Amino acid sequence: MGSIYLTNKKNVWCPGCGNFAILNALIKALERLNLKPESVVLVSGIGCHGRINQYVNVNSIHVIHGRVLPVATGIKISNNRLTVIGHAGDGDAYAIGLGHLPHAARRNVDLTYIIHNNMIFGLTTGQVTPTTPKGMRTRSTPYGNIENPLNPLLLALVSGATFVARGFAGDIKHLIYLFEEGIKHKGFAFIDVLQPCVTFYNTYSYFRERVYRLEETDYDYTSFKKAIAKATEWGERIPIGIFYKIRRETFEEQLFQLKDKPLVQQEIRINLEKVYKILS
Amino acid sequence: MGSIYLTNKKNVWCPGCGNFAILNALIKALERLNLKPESVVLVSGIGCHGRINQYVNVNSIHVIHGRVLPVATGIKISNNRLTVIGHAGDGDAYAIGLGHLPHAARRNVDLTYIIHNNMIFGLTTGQVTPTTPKGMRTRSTPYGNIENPLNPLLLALVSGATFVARGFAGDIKHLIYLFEEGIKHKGFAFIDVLQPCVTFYNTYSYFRERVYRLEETDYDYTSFKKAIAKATEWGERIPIGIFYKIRRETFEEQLFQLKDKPLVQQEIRINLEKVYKILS
Amino acid sequence: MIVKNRRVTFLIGGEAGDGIFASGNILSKTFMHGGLHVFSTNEYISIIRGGHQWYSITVSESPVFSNRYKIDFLIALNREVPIIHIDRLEKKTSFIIIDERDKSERIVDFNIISLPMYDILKKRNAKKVMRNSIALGALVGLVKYDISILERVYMNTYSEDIAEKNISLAKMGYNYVLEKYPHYLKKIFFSSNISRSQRIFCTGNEAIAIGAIASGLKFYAAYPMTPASSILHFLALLQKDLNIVVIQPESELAAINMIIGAAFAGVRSMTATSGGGFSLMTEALGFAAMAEIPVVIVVVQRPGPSTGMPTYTSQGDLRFVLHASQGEFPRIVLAPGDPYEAFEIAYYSFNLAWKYQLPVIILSDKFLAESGWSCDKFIPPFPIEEGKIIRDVYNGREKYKRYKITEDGVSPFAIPGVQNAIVKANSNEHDEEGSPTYDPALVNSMVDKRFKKQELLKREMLRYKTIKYYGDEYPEKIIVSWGSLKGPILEAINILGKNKKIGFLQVIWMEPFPRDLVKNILSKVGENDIMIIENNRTGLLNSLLNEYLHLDVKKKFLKYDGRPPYPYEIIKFLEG
Amino acid sequence: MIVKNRRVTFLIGGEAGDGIFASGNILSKTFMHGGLHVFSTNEYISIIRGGHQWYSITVSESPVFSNRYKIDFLIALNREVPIIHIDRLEKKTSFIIIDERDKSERIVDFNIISLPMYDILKKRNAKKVMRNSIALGALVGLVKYDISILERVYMNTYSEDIAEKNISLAKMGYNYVLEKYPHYLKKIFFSSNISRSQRIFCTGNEAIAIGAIASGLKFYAAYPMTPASSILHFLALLQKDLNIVVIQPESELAAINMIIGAAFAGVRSMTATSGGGFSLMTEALGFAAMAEIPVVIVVVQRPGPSTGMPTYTSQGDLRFVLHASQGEFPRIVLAPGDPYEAFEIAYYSFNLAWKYQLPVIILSDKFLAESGWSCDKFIPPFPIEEGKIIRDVYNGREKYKRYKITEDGVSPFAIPGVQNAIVKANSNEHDEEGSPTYDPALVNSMVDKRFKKQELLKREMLRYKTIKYYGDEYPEKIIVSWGSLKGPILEAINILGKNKKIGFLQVIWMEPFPRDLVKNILSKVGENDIMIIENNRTGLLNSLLNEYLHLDVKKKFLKYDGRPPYPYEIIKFLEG
Ligand SMILES: Cc1ncc(C[n+]2csc(CCOP(=O)(O)OP(=O)(O)O)c2C)c(N)n1
Ligand SMILES: Cc1ncc(C[n+]2csc(CCOP(=O)(O)OP(=O)(O)O)c2C)c(N)n1
Ligand code: SF4
Ligand code: SF4
Ligand SMILES: [Mg+2]
Ligand SMILES: [Mg+2]
Repeated sequence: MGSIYLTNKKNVWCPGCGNFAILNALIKALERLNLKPESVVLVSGIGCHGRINQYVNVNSIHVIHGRVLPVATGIKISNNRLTVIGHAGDGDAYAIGLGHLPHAARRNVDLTYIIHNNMIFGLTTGQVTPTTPKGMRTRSTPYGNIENPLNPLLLALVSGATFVARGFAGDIKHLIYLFEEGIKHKGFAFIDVLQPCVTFYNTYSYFRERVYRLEETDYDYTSFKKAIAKATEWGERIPIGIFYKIRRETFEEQLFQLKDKPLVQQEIRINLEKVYKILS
Repeated sequence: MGSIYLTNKKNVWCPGCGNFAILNALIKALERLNLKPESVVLVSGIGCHGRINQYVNVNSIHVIHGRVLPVATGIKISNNRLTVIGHAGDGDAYAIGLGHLPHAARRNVDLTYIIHNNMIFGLTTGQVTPTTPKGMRTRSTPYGNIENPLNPLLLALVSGATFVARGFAGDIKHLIYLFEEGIKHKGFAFIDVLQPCVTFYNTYSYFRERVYRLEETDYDYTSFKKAIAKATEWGERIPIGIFYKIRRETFEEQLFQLKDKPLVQQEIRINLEKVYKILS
Repeated sequence: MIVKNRRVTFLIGGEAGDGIFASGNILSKTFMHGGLHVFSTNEYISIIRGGHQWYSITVSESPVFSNRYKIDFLIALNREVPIIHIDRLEKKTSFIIIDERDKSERIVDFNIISLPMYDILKKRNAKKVMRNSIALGALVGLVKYDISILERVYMNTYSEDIAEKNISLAKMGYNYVLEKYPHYLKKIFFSSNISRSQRIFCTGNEAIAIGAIASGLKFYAAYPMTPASSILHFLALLQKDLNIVVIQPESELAAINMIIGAAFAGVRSMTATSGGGFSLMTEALGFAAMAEIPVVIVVVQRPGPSTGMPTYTSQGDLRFVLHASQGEFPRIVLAPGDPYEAFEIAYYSFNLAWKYQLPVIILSDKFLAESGWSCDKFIPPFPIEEGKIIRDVYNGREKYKRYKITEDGVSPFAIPGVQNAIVKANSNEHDEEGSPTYDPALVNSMVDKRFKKQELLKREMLRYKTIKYYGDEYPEKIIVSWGSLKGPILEAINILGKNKKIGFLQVIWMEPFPRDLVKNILSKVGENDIMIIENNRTGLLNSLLNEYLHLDVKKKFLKYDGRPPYPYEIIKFLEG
Repeated sequence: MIVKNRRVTFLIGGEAGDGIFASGNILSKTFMHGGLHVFSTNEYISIIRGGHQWYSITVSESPVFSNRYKIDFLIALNREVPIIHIDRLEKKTSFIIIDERDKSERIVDFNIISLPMYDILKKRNAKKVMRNSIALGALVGLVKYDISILERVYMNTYSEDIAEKNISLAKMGYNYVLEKYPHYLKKIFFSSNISRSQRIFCTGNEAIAIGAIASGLKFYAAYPMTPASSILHFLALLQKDLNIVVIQPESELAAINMIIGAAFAGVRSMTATSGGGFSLMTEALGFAAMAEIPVVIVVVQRPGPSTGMPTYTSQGDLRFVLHASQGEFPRIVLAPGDPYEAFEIAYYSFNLAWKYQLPVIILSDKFLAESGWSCDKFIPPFPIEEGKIIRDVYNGREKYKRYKITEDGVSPFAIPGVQNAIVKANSNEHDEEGSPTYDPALVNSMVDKRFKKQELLKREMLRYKTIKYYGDEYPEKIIVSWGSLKGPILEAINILGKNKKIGFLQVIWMEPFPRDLVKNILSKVGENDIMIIENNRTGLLNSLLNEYLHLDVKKKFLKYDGRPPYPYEIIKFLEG
C-alpha cells in the first residue's frame, strides 16, 4: 500500500480475517481526513483486534483487556487537540469492558470507538461472547450457548451516544465512509463492525447475504425513535450504516478548564494562597 | 410492626429516608407472598441501601460494592428453590456495578433486582451518580454535574430484561404491588425505585408532583416498543409501574444440570472413568 | 490547671448529623488563630444519621502530634455522651458542657456547665443542629478565650448570614457562662511566637492534595471511598481556581485507567482510594509499570478485610500495595506520618514517577487522612523535575523509540503530539518500539531495563528522608513504626521525657526499602531493645524487617481494633 | 541409539494453524499406549495463525519429568523449523522429517528423512493441515513403532471418517519411510511393566480439573485467560457427563463473585485465571475471607507485568497472591509441581476451604498447566470433608449465628434454606449474627477468631506433604525450588547421578509456610551450599526464606525470559 499511515510490521492475523478490512478502511479514512500521524492516537484492547496498533503508523497504546474507553478518555481530556480512536473486540467492549460503554456514551467525550465484533473471543481461541448467537457451540459452550445476545447498537443509543453506526468488514468502501464520518463527528462515535473471524466463526457469507446499506434507503438518522426501531432489525435483512447522529455538547466543551488551551499545554503556575485561604 | 420478616435491629437510616418505604414494602410483599424466611435470600450492595439486609429477617449477604448481581446469580443457580432478591443503590448498580446489569438481563436468571435510586451516593456523603440530573451540585461536582444522566429502564429493556418496572418510595402501596409482581415473575425482574435521600437529595415533593401510575392508564406492558417509548417519558409527568413484562425461558430452566434437583442437593457420586476416557 | 507546653483536650460528642465535625473545625481554627498548636481527630461510624461520633481537639503552646485519652473539656450534645466517655474524664478537673435537660446523676463528679441550649435555640428560632454554636461560645467563655477569634473563623467559613446566626448563638453561650459560672473560668494561654495569619489547619488528605497541586497535578480522577474521599472533595472545590480537571468516573477501574491515559498524554495525574478501590486498580498498576507510564496513586488505609470498618484506621495494607499486580516491576511506596510529610511526599512523588516513569503509591491511613493539624504553610522543597520528557519536537537522528534501551534504563519519553515522534506504548512485553516481543534475549533486556531504575532509585533516595530518627542519640530502646503512628509515639516520648533514653525510628520509604539506614539506626541497641508498634495484627513492617534485616522484633504493640493507639497506651507498652 | 532409561526427544515444529498441538497429543498418546513414559510441552506465541510454534515429546522407559534441549527427531513442517532449532540438533545423530521441497543446504549434516508430503496430500485430496499425519506415520515407521497404536489413538480422538483419513495418510508416511529409508530405522523399546490401558495423558490444568471434580465441584465460573483457559474448556466438555454447571460470565469480577454466591449457597465452586484476571478478583478474595465463604481460586502464572507474554511461563506472582486484597486474613496458597500434585491439591483444597471457611489459592504456571504427562489414573487420597456445615436443619438451642465465636475459630456453617436458621453473611466487620460492628472488643475477637484458623491449619498441615525432599539423604548441596520447576530439577539430578549428593527441596505450601520443615531440611547443609532456582527475576521464594528463615540464598538461578529452565541449564548452574 505504501501509505504514510502504515507501518512495516509483519501482520499476524489469519489470512482472510475481517480485521484486514478494518485496518484498510481505517488507513483510507485517515488518508482522506489527511490527519497528521503525530496527531492521532489509537487505543486498542486485548484480543486479535488489539494488534491493529502495530500496523498503523500513528501514536498508540495497547491497554489492558476492556479498558479502551477510560484510557482514551484520559488522553482526550488531557490533550483535546489529538484525534483519539479506540479499537476494541466484542469481548473487550461488551464482556469485561461493558461497564464503561454507557458512561462514555452519556459523557459524550469526542472519541471514535470501533468494535471489531466477530462474535467470538478470537485470541483466546474461540469462546462465547455477549454477541455470540444463541445456540452456538464454542469452546466454552460445547453444548450450545444458552444466553440471549446483546444488541450493542441499542445499548449505545439508550446510553446517549451521539453517533451510532454499524459496518461490515465485507463492505470496505462503506466502512471507510463510516470511519471518516465517525472520526469527523464531534462527540462519542460508536461504530460496531461485523467482523468475520475466519478461524473460529466465519460469517462472511451469512452477513453478505443479509446486509444492506442504510445510506441506500431513505432512512433519516436524526430520529432517536427511528434509530431504536432500525437497531432492532436483525434477521433476514441486517442494516449497516449510520443509525443515529446528533450534535450535543461534548464533555470537553463543557470543561471550563480547557477553554484556553489543552491541559497538557498549560503551564504550571501554582498560587497556593487560594488553597490556604480555605484552610485558615 | 411485628412481622416475622422484621428483625429487631436498630435502624440507622436518617429519619424520613426513602429507604424506609422500600423496607416496608418489601416486608409487606413477603407477607403477601407468604414465603418462608428460610427460603429467601437478600443480596445487598454497599451504601445506605445495603443496610436493608439487617432489618429483614431472611437469609442475606452484604456483598462488595457493585457485585449484587453476580453473587445473586451464583446463589440462584446453586439453589434454584431459593427466592433471591438483590438490593443495590444507584451508585452500586449504575456506576461501579453497571457492567453486570445487561448480562443479568439477557441471561434472564430468575432474580428480583431492586434499585434504591436516590440519584446520589448516600453513604459516602453526597457525591454525583450516573442518575444525578445534569447541572446538579454535589460534593464531587461543586460547580454542577456536566454528564447526562443514564436512563436505567431503557438500559434494562434493551438488554433483555423480562420484567422492567419503576416505583416511588412516596407511593408505598404501589411499591408493594411492584415488589410482589417482581418476585413472582419468573425471570430477571428489574425494579428501579425513586428513593428520596432526605439528607443529600430530597426529591419527595419533586416526584410526588410528577409521578403517575401506569396501572391507572390503559398502558399495555407486553409491548417492547411501547415500553421503550414509555421509558423515555421523563419530565412534567413521570410514569411509575410495570413498563414491560414477558415470559422467556430463564437461564436455570435451560440448564440440563438442574432438571432433577437443585445443584446443592445433588449427591457427589463421581465417575472419573468418563474423564479418563478423554485423556487416553 | 493549664500551663505552657501542657496539652489541653476538648471533645465534642453527639450523633451523626449534629454538626460535630463542622464545629470541631471551627473550634480548632479558633485555637490556631490564637497562636496555639492544635491536633484534632474524630471517630464516627459509617452511617449518616444517629450513632455516636466525636471530634477531639488537643491544644498546646508547643506542637501537638496526637490526641489524648483524657478529656479536659467535653461538649456533650446529648445525655449519652458523658457516659460513653466517662473513663476519659477526670473527676474534679474535667468540665462538661451540656444542655440542662441532659444532665444526669452519673456525671455529678465532674464540673458541669449546663446551659438551656434548647431554650436559646427556640428563642432565636434556630435549628437543632445549631446548638453546637451555643456550646462553642460557652466553651470559649469558659477558657477565657478571645471570642472575636471565633467570630472571625465563622465569618471565614460561612456565608455572612449563616455566620452571623452562629455568632449570635455563640455569644449567647459565651455570655451565659461568663454570667453563671464566673468561678469556673479557666485561662488558656495565647501563644505569641507564631504570627496568627500564617498558619493553616490541615488534614493529611488536604496536605496530599496540596502537594500534588504544587507539583503540577492537572488531572484527578477518583471514585469516592472513605477515608480517601475528602481529597476528591477538596480538589473538586479547588478545580476552578487552579484550573485542574477533577472527574468522578464510574469506578476505580475507570479512575486509574483514565489517569494512565492522562499521564500517557503528558499530564500529571493522580487518583486516590482505599483498599477496596485499590484492589480494583491492581491490574492497571501493572499496566502502568509495563507501559512505563507515571502515575501517582494514593491509598488511604482503613481496617479490612473487605468492606471492614470504613470509617476507622488501620495499617493493614502494606504488603498488599508492595506486591499488588502480577509479575515483577519496580514501584515506589511512600508512607507519610504527618501533614508536612504528606505534602512533601505528594509533591516529590510526581517527580519520582515522571523521572523514572513508574507508578508511585502514597500509603496513608484514616488517622492521618482525617486528623487535622495546625501547620505552617507548605513550601515545595525543590523544583519540579520531569526527567527525560519530550514535549514539543523530537530531534533524534534515529526513529523515535518509546522503550529505547538506555544506560540507566530510562527511555526518552515523548508524548503523543510531539513532532517527528510516533509513540507506541504497550501492556505486552515489547521491543524498543513498543511492539510485542517473545525473543528471550530481548525480553531479558526489557525486564532488566525496567529493573535498572531500581539502581537509579537507590541513588535518588539519598536526597530524601527515607527514614527519620527521633529521640536520644544514644538510646536504650528504639521504637520502630510508620505512618500516622508517628504522632502518638512522639507524644508518648515527649511525655516520658529525655532521661528515658528512647529512640524512635520512622520508616517512610517502604519501597525501595532503606535497608542500610534502618540497619544502621537499629544497630544502636541490642535486638531485645527494639520494639515495633503498628496498627495491624500481624506486624507488617516487622515482616519487612524480617525479610530485609533478618530481624524479628519480639516486643510488639499491635493494635487492630480500628483505633490508633493513645500515647498513654504506648507508654504502658514501653513500661510493661 | 536408544537404550532403556535414556530419554528420546521428538519435536514437531511449524506455524500456528498447522495442527502442531493436535498431532503432538496424538503422538504422545501413541507412545504412552506403547508403555513408554511421556513428557510433552509446547511453545507458541499469542497469535492464531503464523509464527513459529513447537511441541516437544520426551519419552523413556522410566518416568520423565521434563523436556530436553537436545532433539533426537524433528518433524519440520516448514523450511525454517530446522534452522530455528539448529542448536538443539545433534550432527550425525538427529533426524529431521521434512517435506522434500523444504530441504535446504543448511541441514545437510543431519539425517534427513524427506517425503513428498504435498504430493501425497494432493493425491489424497487432503487439506494442508493434514500433512502432520503423514509426518507422524513417517516418524512411527522410523522408530519402528507399532503403527496400530497410532491408529487406535486416532480412532479414540476423532470421529470415524476424520480418523480414517488421518490414518490413511499416516500409513502412507509410514510405508514411505519403511521403503525409502530402511537403513535408518531405529527401534524404540516398548515397556512391558505398565498395562497400556491404565494410563492417561494429562496436563497440569486437566489434573486440577479432575481433582476438583473428584472433590465435588458443582459450579465453575471462569473468564478465559491463557494459560488457564483449558480448565474451562475441559470442564465445559465434561459438564454433561458430570452434571456440573460451567459458566463463562462477563468478567473475572463476575466469575469470582458468582462462585462466592455458589459457595454461600452450599455448592463447591471454583474459578481459574491468570495474573491479570486474578488482579480483578483481588477485592472479592477479601470479601470471601471476611464473609468466611470457602472458594478455590486457581492462578496459572504467565510472565508479567500486565499483559506480558500470555503464552509463556513464569513464577512471578507468588508474593502477589500471598498478599492480595486489603487487610489481613488467613488464606492458603498451594503450588503443585506435577499433575499428581495438581490433582491431589485441587482435591484437598476444597476440603481445606470448606473445613476452615476461607479462600484457597492454587498457584500453578503455564509450564505445568499446558505440559502433558503420561500418568497413572488419579485416586483421591482421603474422603471429602466438609467440616462444620449444616445442610438440612439447624438444631441448636440458641438462635443460629453465622459467625459464632467458637473455641477453634470455625463457626457452624448453615447454608440458606436450612430449617430454623437465618444465615447472614457480611463483608463488613460484624458481630456473631453478621451485623456490622465497630465495638473495639468485638472487633478484636472477630479478627482473632479468623486468625485462630491459622492455628488449626498448623496442625492440619501435618497431614499433607507441605514440602517434598528428593535426592541424597546426606546431601552436599540442596536446591530449593517450587512449582513446575520440580520437573527440570529432578531430570537434572537424575542426569548428574547419585554420587553428586544433591538434594532437592520442593516447597508446596506457600501459605501457611512450613517454616520448621524447610528449616530442618536446609540445616543438612551450610548456607553456602543452598541454591535457589526460580522462574522469576527477584527470587520470590527466596524472599520467603529471608522473611521466615532469615536465610538469603546467595546462589540463585533465576530465569525470567518466559521459558522454563532446561535440565542442562540447571546442570550448568550446579556445576558453575
Ligand atoms: C483481565 C483479562 N482477562 C482475560 C484476558 C484474556 N483475554 C485475552 S484476549 C481475550 C478475548 C478477546 O476477545 P475479543 O475482545 O472479542 O477480541 P478478538 O480476539 O476476538 O479480536 C481474553 C479473554 C486478559 N488478557 N485479561
Ligand atoms: C470498591 C469500592 N469503592 C468505593 C466504595 C465506597 N462506597 C461505599 S458506598 C458508596 C456509594 C454508595 O452509593 P449508592 O450505591 O448510590 O448507595 P446509597 O448510599 O446512595 O444507598 C461508595 C462509593 C466501596 N465501598 N468500595
Ligand atoms: S482468530 Fe479470527 S479474529 Fe483472530 S486473527 Fe484469526 S480470523 Fe482474525
Ligand atoms: S444519607 Fe440519604 S439515603 Fe442515606 S440514610 Fe440518609 S437519607 Fe437515606
Ligand atoms: Mg472478538
Ligand atoms: Mg444512591
